[in-house]
Amino acid sequence: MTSLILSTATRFLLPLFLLFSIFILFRGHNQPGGGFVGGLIAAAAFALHAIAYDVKRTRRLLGIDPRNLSALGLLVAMGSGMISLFLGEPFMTGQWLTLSFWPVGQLEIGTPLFFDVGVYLVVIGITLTIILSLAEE
Amino acid sequence: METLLAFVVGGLYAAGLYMMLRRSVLKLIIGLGLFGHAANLLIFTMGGLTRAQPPILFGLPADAAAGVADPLPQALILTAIVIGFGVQAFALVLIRRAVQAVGTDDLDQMKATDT
Amino acid sequence: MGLVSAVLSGFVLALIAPWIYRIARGATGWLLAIFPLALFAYFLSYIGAVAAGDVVRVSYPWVPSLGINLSFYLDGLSLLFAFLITGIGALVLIYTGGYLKDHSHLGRFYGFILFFMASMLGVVLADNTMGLFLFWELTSVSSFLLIGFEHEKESSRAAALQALLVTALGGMALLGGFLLLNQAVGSWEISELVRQGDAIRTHSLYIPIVLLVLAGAFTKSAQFPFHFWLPSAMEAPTPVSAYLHSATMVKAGVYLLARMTPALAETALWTGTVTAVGAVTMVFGAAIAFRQSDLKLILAYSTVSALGIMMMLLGVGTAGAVQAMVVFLFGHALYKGALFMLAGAIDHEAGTRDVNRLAGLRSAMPVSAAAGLLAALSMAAVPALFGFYGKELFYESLAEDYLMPVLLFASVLTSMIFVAVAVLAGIKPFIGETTSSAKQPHEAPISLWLGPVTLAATGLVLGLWPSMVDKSALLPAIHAVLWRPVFLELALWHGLNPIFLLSMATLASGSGLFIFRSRLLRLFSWLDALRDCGPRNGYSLALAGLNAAAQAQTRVLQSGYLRYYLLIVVATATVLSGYKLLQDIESLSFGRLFDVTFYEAAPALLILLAAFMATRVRSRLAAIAALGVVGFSVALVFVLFSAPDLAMTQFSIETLTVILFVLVFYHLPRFAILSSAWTRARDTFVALTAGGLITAIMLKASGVELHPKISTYYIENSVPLAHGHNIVNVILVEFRGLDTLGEITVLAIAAVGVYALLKFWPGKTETR
Amino acid sequence: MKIQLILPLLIPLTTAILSLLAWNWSTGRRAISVAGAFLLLADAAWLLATVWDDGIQVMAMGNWPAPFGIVFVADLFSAMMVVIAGVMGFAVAIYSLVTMDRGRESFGYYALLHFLLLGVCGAFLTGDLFNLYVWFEVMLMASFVLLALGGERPQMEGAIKYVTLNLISSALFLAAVGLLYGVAGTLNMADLAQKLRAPDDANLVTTIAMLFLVAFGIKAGIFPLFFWLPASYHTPPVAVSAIFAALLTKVGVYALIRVFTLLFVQDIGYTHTVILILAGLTMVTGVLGAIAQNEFRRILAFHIISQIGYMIMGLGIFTQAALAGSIFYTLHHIIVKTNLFLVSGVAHFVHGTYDLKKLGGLYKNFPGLSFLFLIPALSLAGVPPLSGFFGKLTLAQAGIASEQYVIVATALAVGLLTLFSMTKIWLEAFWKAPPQLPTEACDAKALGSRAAYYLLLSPIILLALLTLIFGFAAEAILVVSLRAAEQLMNPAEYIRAVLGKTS
Repeated sequence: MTSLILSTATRFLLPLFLLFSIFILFRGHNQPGGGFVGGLIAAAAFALHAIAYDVKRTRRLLGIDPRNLSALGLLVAMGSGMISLFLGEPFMTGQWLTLSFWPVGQLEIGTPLFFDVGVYLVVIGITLTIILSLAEE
Repeated sequence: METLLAFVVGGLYAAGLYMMLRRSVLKLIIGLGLFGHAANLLIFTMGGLTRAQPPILFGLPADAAAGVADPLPQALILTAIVIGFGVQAFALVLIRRAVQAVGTDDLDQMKATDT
Repeated sequence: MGLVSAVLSGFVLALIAPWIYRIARGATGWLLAIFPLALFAYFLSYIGAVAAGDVVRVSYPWVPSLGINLSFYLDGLSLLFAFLITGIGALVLIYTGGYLKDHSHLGRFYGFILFFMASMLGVVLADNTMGLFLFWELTSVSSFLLIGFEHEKESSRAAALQALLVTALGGMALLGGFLLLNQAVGSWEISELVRQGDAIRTHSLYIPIVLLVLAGAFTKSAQFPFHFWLPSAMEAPTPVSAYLHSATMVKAGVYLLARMTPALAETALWTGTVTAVGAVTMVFGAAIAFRQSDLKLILAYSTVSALGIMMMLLGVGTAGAVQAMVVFLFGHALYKGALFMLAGAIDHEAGTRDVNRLAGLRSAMPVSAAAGLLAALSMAAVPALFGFYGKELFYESLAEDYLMPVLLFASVLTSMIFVAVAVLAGIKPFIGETTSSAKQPHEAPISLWLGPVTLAATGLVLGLWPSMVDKSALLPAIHAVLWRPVFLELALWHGLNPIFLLSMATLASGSGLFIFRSRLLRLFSWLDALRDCGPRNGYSLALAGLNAAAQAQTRVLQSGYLRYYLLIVVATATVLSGYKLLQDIESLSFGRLFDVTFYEAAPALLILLAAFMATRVRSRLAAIAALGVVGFSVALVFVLFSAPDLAMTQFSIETLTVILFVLVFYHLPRFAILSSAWTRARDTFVALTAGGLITAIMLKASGVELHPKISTYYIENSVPLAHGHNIVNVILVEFRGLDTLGEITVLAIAAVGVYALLKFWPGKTETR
Repeated sequence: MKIQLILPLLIPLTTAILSLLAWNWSTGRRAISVAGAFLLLADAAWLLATVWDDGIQVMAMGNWPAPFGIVFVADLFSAMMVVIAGVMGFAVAIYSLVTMDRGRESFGYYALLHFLLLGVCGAFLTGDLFNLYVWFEVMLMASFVLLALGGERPQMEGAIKYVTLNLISSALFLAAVGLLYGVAGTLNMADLAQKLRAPDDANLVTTIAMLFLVAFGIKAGIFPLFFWLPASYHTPPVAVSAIFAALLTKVGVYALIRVFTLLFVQDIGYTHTVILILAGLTMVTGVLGAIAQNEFRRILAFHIISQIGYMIMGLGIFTQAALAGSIFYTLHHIIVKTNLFLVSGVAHFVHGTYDLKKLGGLYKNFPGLSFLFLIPALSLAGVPPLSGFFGKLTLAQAGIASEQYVIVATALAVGLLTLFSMTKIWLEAFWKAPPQLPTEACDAKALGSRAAYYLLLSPIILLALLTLIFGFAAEAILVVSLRAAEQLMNPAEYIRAVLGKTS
């Protein structure tokens, strides 16, 4: 299942896909997108890699078991919600930090973004778990 | 359009149910898939349909904001879609295992666990 | 507090009895007997006060929310029963030590029997109907455990089950009766209920109350047609038969009716039912007892008969009848307990209980023979033994009302049989020529004869000097039932009145019955044919019927066919909600049907078309494709109606799903048409009905908007408070972030599941 | 802000995640699981105490006010349910230490157990209808995997029915939520309660209510929607059966009670009568199903259905006393039924079978276990003074007070039949001599060590003790149940707690 064109293309496409997925992730708060779709795109990139090479190489490339990735994602999502608990506010209360990059502008960073990152990680994790283990069958 | 969609939803439910009443386990899961679509469309319809005014306020003048589509059903459906995907993925693999274990996709052969 | 600990300490002792046995071994019975003896002495201390008309009542709130108190009540009736329970209980404990010597479960046996003793005390002392019911059920449970004591015997288990089911049936009825009583008068306390007798008798619930309470009493006291469990219960070790199934537990029903007499009696319903059932039981039990040859069965059926006598007397309910009932009850407990214990001792020594094979044991077992003689004479109601008084009063009470010749006739007949049976069970084994038996009989050890000798001797002593008990113990019991002053003086000699003559005639003809027993049995042997249509068979039939009905129902409902399950579920939903919808079907709104452009209608129609195709196609790939088309068209609808996030997600998910479908089902065969045309027509109908229902609900609901939607809040606050412009996304990660947390959890679990299903299954040995 | 209200969510979730991450470390997983279960129990008790002392607790997630955000609400009913879920989680977590096989352990069993608890606690605590759907799905997904984990053929067959029927339920639930949103424009249950109180179109609301009844009825296992339960409950390892028996149907019961006291009281002449009729039919069909069985676990599974009837009966009668009876009964039943499953597991451990024909001799060889069986078995049958008696008594008394004699008679008669099938187990598995002597492999030694046996018995003893406490100290439980029922019958308190100002 190794096609030279595909594997070469994948080598370029993979980082592009990943960048794009992160873009979609962060843009989600204001434009269509978000952690879920972003995660799917990233997962698709790795799936493509698995098709181009083989599952073993993809697993090595990932460096982390996708199951752990989804567990970590859950942990991130939950953790982002727990920050507010320590401040005496209800679970998942958004905490916002406004960073000024004068003169470029301001960047608002908040726990909901971390939450979305958690979603992103979970989606990558589970999609790859399913696809890779199906492919190994 | 709501009325039309009401019929579409009813049709989807009917088709999904009919599929589930067949003996093939594959038809069963396709039926479940149709059910999922039906439920999503139902919520979408019941939330009220709005044309070409997505609930995205980016660059939207303040007075236009009031007319955007109801975002809540959309959020609900999104959650439902994703959950449905997880369930369906699992159900698919389950059925594959079941077919392997029983040796057929005929549901009538899978009744050993009832009395 | 004394009464409470008198009842409850027995339970504690029951719990530790097995451990006591481990230490004390052979001496356990003697040691444990101290407990009931102490209780006996304790109750004895009340005898003066109770005879003087005092009652003791203690009450502690237990479940006040339901009005249930832990309340106990000691009056003459309770006291009489308490004496029987503790007195005979002590003897039975000693007897057990000899009878079940070295049995591997003897420790448990002691525990059970003490448990029973405490429960039985609870029954007779409880003042709260729920308390009474509690102990009542505990006696059933302990009876179950004791009857099934030889639990590896099939017959023991069956008998235990039978006894439990019959008495629990009654218990259920009794609970119902008590519930209704509480509903009628608003009290659980018996002492309150008996005061409200008039209110109860005129209450609209009176008839069900009486029938339910009677059902409870009749099952417990083995009245026809519920009597059959008692003979079966003879599977139990003999101490159990002597204690539970003759002296105490089976009298609980009698106790209950006596107790409830002031509250419920003196109506035609009560008198008629109780008298009739008692009389039938009396004659029936006696007749069958006469036919038996197993010592224990003879005694069991005669117990049934004796219980019938007591019931009948309660039903008659006159002062004389109640007097007779109490005196008879007391006498019966004495002689029947003795005879049962003797039967056990004989079985133990001679190795058989068959009266036809037993004879001549007097020389080997002189003490037992003496006890047997005394007990049998008491049962036969020979003057100078206590049994005599019960019989005299019994005849007297029926004779005093000349309207009861039938009852009197039946009673005389029964008493005749009692004479014969008494001789058969208490005397015959000891007289005549010794038969060759497998075992060389010896006198039983003291633990085995102490009980019968004590009881039989008591019968003799009290028979000679009845004044020892008549006013102190028996009269207060009678008062407790009648609630009016009566006079009781038991005397050996009343003069040569007709009743005395009748008694003598009974004795003579009863002896005749004994002598001609075998001939009579042959004469009536044709009655054997009736054996298979008794209530016992009713029980078996009911059990078999229950099982058959259960099997049939389960086969039909839990058929194993998933599609039938689905059909039923969907039909239920359709009927339940359709019923309400149909009530105003005319208000469906079709208003916005034509408010649609072509390019909007196209994806909608495509969905319908694809869904239809999915049901028709025969190739699995085509079906999957059809499903995909539905999904993508739904996404199109989302695009058209301002839901870009939804559309995006739907597109990507749908793609992924189709890939998964193909991956998973690549190797499956084509669909076969597995169902008949009729089935498909039926399914089509059901499916269209259910779908139509949903459409109808939607049409109806889209015409209704009761309240403005809450969405304006999100639109207004998304940017200022939640720092986001994509409201859907803001809802997902902020306003309703918890949904999303749950959603990704579902995904994570699904992944665990998929992984486990793919990597871990029986065919696959590799783990991890 | 009361942190104990959110911890029933965070503790199981954290536990589950940590168990997932520790997939390579068996001891760690076990320790995490037991510790997590214990913490959940402790927090649940804390929560219950708080609710008892300070009234209904509310936490608005993300600090978004109701009805716009999702709120967690703990009234006494939900707090009691969370406590009982904690007890069950703890008991089963310990029981699993001995009975769960290595394969399942390493494929995520402990994580799934706590995911299940997460879904259950979330469902008990959420005050938002759609959020309830989400927690239902979490619970269901975890139960799907638990049921199928191991991949044996009976598991697969049972799982297909289980999954399908439960997905139908979810689909109905989702549709009903959509319809209700279309009509009332909100998802918060307190807000819905207010808006549905006097709707212009009661028939439409009732129609939707019936969809909820069927959706939750499937989960609760009421007649005629219970088919998934007997088809599947006896297929997985017994610890899984036990936790299923403890919690799954009860979440359905909880949801039924919640929505039919808070939301759908417009037409109780129809809705609650339907519920009452279904309750009676559920009792009867369930117990008859049990009588027809000859296998320890299958008998128990059918009895769940029968007992669900009692829990629904109080809802159908719809008085405070009746609801208190339902709540009491539910709590009692969870303890007792789980315990029976645990005992059946020990029997299976000893003899390698659940078949009553092949079982026997337990009374002779395991007297302690036998008496531990008797406590829940007699309690289930309603023998006083055990917990079941007070549950039945409360319900029966409430039924008679409402003059619902038929259902009371049914309830009492079904109690008798329950006793019958419990004695059947007793006679066959305990009293009967074993058909053949247990082979060396199946003997008590198969349990490993004595310590393992006692560890196995410890949750059984714990639950038996609870049964006794529920009996002897029935008053304490009843008082709380009555107060909980009062909160359910007068939703004003709930609505005020969630929405702040009164309606």
